Amino acid sequence: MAGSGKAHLRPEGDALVSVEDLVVEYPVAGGNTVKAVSGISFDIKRGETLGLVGESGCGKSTTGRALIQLPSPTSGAVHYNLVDLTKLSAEAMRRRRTDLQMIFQDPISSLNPRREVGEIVAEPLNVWGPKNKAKQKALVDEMLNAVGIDPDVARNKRPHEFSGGQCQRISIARSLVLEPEVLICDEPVSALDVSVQAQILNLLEDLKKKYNLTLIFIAHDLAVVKNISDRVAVMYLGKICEVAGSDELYENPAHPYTQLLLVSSPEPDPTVVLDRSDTSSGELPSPINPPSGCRFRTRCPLADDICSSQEPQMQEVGQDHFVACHHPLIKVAEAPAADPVWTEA
Amino acid sequence: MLAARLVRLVATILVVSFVTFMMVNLLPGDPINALVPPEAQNNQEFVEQLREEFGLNDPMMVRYANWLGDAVTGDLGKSVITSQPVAGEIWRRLPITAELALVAIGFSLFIAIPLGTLSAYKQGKRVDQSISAAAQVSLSIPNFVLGLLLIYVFAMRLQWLPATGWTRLTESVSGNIKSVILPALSLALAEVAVYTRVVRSDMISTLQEDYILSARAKGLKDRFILFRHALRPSSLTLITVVGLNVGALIGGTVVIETLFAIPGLGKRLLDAVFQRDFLMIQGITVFVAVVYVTINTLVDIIYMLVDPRIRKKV
Amino acid sequence: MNASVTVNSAEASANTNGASLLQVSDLHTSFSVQAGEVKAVRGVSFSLDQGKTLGVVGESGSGKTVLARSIMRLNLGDNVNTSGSAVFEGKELLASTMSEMQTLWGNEVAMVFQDPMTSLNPLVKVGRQVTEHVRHHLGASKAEAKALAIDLLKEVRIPEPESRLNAYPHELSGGMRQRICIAIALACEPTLLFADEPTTALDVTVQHQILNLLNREQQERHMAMILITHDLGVVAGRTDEIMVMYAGNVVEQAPTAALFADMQHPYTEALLRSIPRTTQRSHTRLAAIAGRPPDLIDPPSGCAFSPRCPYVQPKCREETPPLQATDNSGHKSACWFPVGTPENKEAFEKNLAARLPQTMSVAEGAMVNTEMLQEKAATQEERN
Amino acid sequence: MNMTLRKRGTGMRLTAVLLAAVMVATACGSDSDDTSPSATTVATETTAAPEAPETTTAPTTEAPATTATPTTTTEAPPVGPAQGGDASVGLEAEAPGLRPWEDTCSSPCYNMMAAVFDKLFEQYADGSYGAFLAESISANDDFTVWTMNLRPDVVFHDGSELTAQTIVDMFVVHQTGAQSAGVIASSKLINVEATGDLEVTYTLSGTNAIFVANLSRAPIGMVFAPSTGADEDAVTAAANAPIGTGPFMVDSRDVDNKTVMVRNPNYWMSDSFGTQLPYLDSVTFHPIPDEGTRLSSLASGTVTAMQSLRQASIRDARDTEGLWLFEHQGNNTGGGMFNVTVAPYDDARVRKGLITMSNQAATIEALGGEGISLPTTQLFASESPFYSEAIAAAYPTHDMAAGSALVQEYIDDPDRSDGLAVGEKISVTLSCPPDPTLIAAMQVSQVLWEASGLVDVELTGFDQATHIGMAVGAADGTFIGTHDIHCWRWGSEDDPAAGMLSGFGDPFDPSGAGALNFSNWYDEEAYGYVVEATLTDDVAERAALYEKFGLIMVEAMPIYFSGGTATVIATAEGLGGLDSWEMPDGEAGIGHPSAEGRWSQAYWAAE
Amino acid sequence: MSSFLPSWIRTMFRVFWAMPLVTKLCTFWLTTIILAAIFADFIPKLADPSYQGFLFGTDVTNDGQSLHHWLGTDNNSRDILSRLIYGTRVSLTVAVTAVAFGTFFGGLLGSFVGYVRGRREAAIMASIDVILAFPALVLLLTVVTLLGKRNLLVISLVVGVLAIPYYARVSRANALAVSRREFVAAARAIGTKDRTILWREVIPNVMPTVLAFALVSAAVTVVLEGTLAFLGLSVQPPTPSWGVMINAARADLRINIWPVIWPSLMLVFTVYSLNNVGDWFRIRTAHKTAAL
Repeated sequence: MAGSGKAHLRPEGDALVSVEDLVVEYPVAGGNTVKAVSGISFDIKRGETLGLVGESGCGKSTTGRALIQLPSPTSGAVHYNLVDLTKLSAEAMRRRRTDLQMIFQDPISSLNPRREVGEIVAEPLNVWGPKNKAKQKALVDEMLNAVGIDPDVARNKRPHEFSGGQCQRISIARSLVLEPEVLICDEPVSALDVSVQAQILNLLEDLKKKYNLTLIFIAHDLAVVKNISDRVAVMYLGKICEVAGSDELYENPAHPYTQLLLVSSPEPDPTVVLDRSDTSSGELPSPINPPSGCRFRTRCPLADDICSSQEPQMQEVGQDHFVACHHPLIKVAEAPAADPVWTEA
Repeated sequence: MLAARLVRLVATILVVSFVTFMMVNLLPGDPINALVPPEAQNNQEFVEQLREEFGLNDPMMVRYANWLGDAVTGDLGKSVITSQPVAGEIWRRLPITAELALVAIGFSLFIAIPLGTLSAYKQGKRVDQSISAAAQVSLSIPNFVLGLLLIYVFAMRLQWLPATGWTRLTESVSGNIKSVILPALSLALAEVAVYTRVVRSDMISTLQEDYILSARAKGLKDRFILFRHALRPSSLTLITVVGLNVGALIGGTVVIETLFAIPGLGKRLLDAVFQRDFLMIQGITVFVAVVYVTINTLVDIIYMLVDPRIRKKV
Repeated sequence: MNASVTVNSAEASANTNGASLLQVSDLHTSFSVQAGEVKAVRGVSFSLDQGKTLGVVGESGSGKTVLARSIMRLNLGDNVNTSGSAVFEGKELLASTMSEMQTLWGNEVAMVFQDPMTSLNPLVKVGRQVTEHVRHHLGASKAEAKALAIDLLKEVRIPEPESRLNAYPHELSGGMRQRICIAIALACEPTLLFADEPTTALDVTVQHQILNLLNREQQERHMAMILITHDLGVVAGRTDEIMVMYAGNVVEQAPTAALFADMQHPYTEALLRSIPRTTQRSHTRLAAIAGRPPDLIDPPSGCAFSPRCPYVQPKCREETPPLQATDNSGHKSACWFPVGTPENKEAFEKNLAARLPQTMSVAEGAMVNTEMLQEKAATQEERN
Repeated sequence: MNMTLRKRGTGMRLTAVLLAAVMVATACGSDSDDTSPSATTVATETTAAPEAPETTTAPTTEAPATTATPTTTTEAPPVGPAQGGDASVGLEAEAPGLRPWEDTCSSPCYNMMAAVFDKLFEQYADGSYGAFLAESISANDDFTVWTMNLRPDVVFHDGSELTAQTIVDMFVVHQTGAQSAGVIASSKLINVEATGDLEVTYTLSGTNAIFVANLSRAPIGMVFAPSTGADEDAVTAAANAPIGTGPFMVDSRDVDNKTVMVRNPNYWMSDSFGTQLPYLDSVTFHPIPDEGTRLSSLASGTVTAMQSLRQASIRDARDTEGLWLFEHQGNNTGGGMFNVTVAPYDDARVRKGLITMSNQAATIEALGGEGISLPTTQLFASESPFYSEAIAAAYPTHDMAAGSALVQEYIDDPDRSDGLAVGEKISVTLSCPPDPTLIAAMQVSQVLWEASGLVDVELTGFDQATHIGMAVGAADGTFIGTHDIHCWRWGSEDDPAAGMLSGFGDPFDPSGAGALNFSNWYDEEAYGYVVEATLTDDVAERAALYEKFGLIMVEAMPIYFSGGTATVIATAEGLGGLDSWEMPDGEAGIGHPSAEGRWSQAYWAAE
Repeated sequence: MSSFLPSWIRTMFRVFWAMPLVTKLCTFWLTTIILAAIFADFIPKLADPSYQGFLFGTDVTNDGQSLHHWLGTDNNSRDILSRLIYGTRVSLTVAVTAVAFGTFFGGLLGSFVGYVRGRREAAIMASIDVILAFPALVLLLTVVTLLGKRNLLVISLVVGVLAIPYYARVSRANALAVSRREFVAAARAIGTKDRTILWREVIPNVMPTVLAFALVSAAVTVVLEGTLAFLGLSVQPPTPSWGVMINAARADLRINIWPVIWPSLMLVFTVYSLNNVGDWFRIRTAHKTAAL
């Protein structure tokens, strides 16, 4: 790829959130610019869970934050309900925040250590919701119950009295208390122990149903992303490589990078035959000075001249399966029909 | 990067010089009063002439502009009181204050680094507790009290060292060493305490780093780990603190130079303020600001030399 | 640096007869903190033969890292108490002086740490970090050490090794740094290598490379390796034997294939079931483990897993099950009602009938949040 | 004059040489003519001096009781002190510069200037004036034209010769000198002319009978090399490398650290035994502002001498082993002033009431000077020819009841000037330079005043420069200062005329005659006596005029006294001669008022 | 005891018991001098700090310890003990004012720039650099001379203003770290206004560190007041401060050393205590923060 293009976007109106040509760059010392996200596009339908997967430094978290304009992207559009969030004034955007919420990787760091849990969860209500204390309490209690925390026990405790898993529950409660439509989950389970991780993943699934949420789930763990997502976008160095329904993507990876990820992903099964080939050149290039053409070419076994000269565009390789690669691992389907048929993911 | 730093340096100095100029001019009392003997003060013509000579009749902004123009060429004007060139006065006194400050810093680092390292290595042990207690006690003794004490013990009782005065290095090396010891010690003791604490706390957190553990797991000796692996990362805060303390040290030399009758910059500044010797105040203040800003720029450079991670960013 | 050590001398001498490279018996480690004694390792015994790889698996707080550091005597601070025995090549490590340990460290026993970002000194050039202990242990000259370093860097597949020697760690990527760490560990040709979560901080593609590298080196050098990880996937294909730890105890120990084929301990089973896999369909309901890891200052009586175990019986809460072999294959587990046995099934039925939350959650696919229920029950108890 | 040589512990080891020198000094004080051994000295023709000895003979030894003045008589040995040795002197302040015409100078600085420069005229022990670098001077009848003859064969440190033209050249520099310009103005000097090789004629704009006093003051009395005034750079350089005819030459000067002076091998003056002066090979001056460390430096041998104007230092020096003390308490007196244009100080009852409540003895004790300095009542010490018994009697003594009554009267006055209601306390502010002993003394006044229950006192501290800035009036009389009550040091051994003219003139006079009248008290009649006193050189007449002035002032009480200022030069055992220096005619000089040592005739006593 | 005492008092007792012995003693000492400062007016009239007995024939100057004057009298025959107690008031007022000033202005300023970053940060940090580059003495002398009065308020304010840059630096560094924490991002994500985030999320987390610094810097301030007094620039006598007392008694050091010894000891004890308690507090805060 990792390339550009919008072939994978669905017709306007189907998508609750759609991102077009999102670019996020920021300066660093020495006059350089980190090209964290370089023109990506994707969309999410109402009620869908989109998984963003990729290794550290691929720009997935930056993308997540750019969606809620924290900070605003360098260029590109983020449409939410057909409104371009990047064009809103700061104040108007602040008002929109109730609809798009976010939970973070480090459950402990995302709660203010000096405040009580009750206050933390009520904080969004102080900003937007009812100021009436009794109403607030009722809402907070409901939400804490929903995430599996006993409000009577937790209300007057401070975050350090809770485990990581519980903190993540509290933080989910806080993000849901305003009943947002979209919940952006930025690596919500990667700091948790595996036994707790499953609890949170289950909880998110449950809450999604209960509150009719649209999820954007960002993670580096392929198995986790697959488990929770309807559709998965694989990112590499600020670009999207491949987008597909989650089962399709994992069964038929079309991009060499996706395949590399799958091969590398450890399976708790000693019968799986490991790829023991000794690839040592596999290192992420600098986002300050990314490779020309396909950004994955420096690590790609299939790379040739065209990969360095031309940036691959998104093309459909299967039903709702798009890849940006000059040499996809599965044959390119016939030129997409003028009016593709979309299946419910 | 360097250019930006330079711009900031110049801007800082400009602001400092302007603020000083303003403040000194706000001071009650006219330098002419200090200059002219009482009998001559009723001689209006004479006073006027002097005012004109020192440019005291121009508006403040004009005077500042004139001063700045001269200052750029290295001419900081003449003292109103002694009519000696300010720049010359600064250069004459700089080696003394600089030596005093450097020796004080040297003393304190020489004592503080091993002490702080030992203290961190033996964290919680009796050695550490004694060192920390000693550091706190020495931090509690004001330097003028210490100076009086040192004079009493080493000059009056033991008669090992001179109580006052200064022998320049160019005159006599041994005399110079003798005259610097007591004042430098008076300045250094509190610094020792501060630096020991800084080294200790940085060293403690460094010793908890994984790379110290991995160095131990390599089978290296503790002493080697302490001085070859732990010291450098533990000196970053120290470098910053030393840089910042240069400012405080110049303040400290005022008292010590007064007490020990040492002809340094600090004492001259104090005298100048009392005498309303405004060009002298102006000159020394700006000079001190230049030194301060330069030293802190140097600190940044040393930082870069010590920490390759920063070197890369800049 | 000054941990207190009590050597179980009777056992120590008994075990020196064994041919094992490393023989650990009844190792206990605890940390005294203000709130009490943190019992991090509570009686671990195992042995490891030359050239073998042992995987130690457990969640955070299970004691796996402390175990490794206790054997290596690398625990820091005055508040560490270690007892038991750890015999390495016939030498009782827990009774050795620090200077004896210093000759072993890096030389005979080496360690690769979790985070290559922090386990290399950021202010020291790579070259010196690779060679300093070589010079120290083997008395190599500067030139010899440098030549060795270049060889090592080649060995761990670092391109342009000569120029890398002059680099500072921050100039290298995470994978490169971990390769350097491995090179450092291998430099003196140790016979035992501890790899403490060597890939946790790395990306999945790099993790794969590093694990391959460790495997290869271990086999080529016929070195014994203890691979510590929280990820069953990491140890699955790369170890001879696996030891599962929970709350400072070994709950199950078996040859790798045997373990995955026949999980006996409810914790091992639950752990495996709670991990999402790429081979599962999307939206597969995960079997989460109820509750949270125990408090190590005041661990639960009986089996430490009992409060979270779907098969828990009164006996489990009262008596600590010993780690014992169930057959001749070397498969050991510490459970009164091992998974797959009729007793286990019976216990499950009983609990289901009693609507025990953790059992319900397994049965119903965790629709009920068990943690909440448990917490409520606990508060209830407290009130009573 | 009150000269005392104090020795402690080692007094008996004084050599005969030293004893002799002391004898000369005391003897000269009482009988100046007989013992004069110098044949070369031409008696001065000035008329200011001759009568003085009569009125001020025999300095009564009113020194503190323990003074053991050696009085073994007339065993003067045939030889005087020998040459050799070095001295290092701790001074209480650094000289801003060493140009008499330009740089502000006080007693520590005069220690240095007097070593480099000779004055045209100097004072005898009795305070009268005698020729020094000049040989003689005479005036016309109305004291407007003065003709002076210079000493021949005097050379400067740079080898140039002293001639009448030198004095003329100096006058050019004097006219722009910060110090000299004022003296020129108050002495009415308008022209200097060389009327011969060594003859100089001064022309004044009006009668000034005491012009010689002006020529004995540093600003125009000290003689410097003509090359000094060559250009601006030379003038600037002279601050640290002055060239005079004096006994020592500046070898090196490190401002605020040390000024090293070495013997002038060509010095024109010899002692009465024919030994060329100075005795010492070198003298080094160290400014050591801190009183405590200055004495420590002397005690520890870092310096061999020190000077001080603080009673506490004198007390401590007396208690220190192995020192010789040269104490002096002349016309110097501490005190203060009221700003009489500000309420409530504009009412004499308040001023007199406060002064009556004050207690000089207690103030002296607080200054640490019990038994060291004496109470004072006027600008002149009792030995001065201008001392007035009448004023002494009129000056209020400590009396709480009487003082309170005066203030009470003001408070009960419905027309009280501060505008407060009858019965309300008055508020006063007292300020002194921030010196520990002065602060201690201030607090004595404060407590006494407040003890009356009628006064609220606020203390503040200002250094001298600030105070002058606050107190100096604008010449047009629109501004008369924002000060209240301020500490001041009154009096000197100089002729009083100049100081009194500007210090008590009309502060509202547009010509600025009273610009230095910081108290702003002006009495036309009283000031008339001050002006009249400059028209005659008759001491008795002048004393009578000053007495008339003083009696008016003591009624008005614009200024007050808090006790004499004792001064000391303390030296390491063996370093003497500070109180026994001679004029060229062999008569005793004035000694060391205000701790201004004359190092030309200091010497190390032989073992 | 627990049931009828308010919870904050119980917390204070708990905190106190958790201290090491030396820190307990130091806390005790600080409490004592704070009480002394507050109740200084209630000491018996006999020991009036401005009463100079020798003026009225009842006492001797520079007297040693006696039943009447436990610590002796000074050069104005005033009771040293009562002056020490009054001096406590001055030294502590200067320290408290400076700390309050520094904590309030410096702490807020630093927190603000640490949170908002950008141009405002650059501008404010540059001006702080200017203040730091400026010899403090000049500022102090100028203000003191300019105002003409050297009362407690002026000295406290000047010292307080001089403290601001140091506090600003400390709090900025902490605010930078706090602002990077995810709860700040979370607060922004829910649409909290910046000002609210600053007050509710950033500042409460910065303040404990700033307060720990404040205790240590209070020690520095107490010494600074002494230094000013040495240069004759502290409060105007007769108001006693420890520094003023040392400076005044220096003149009579050779005949009576006690008036120097006592205030010096007060100074040393107090500075030591402030440092000790400050250290303890800092370590405790650091532990707590690290645990979170």
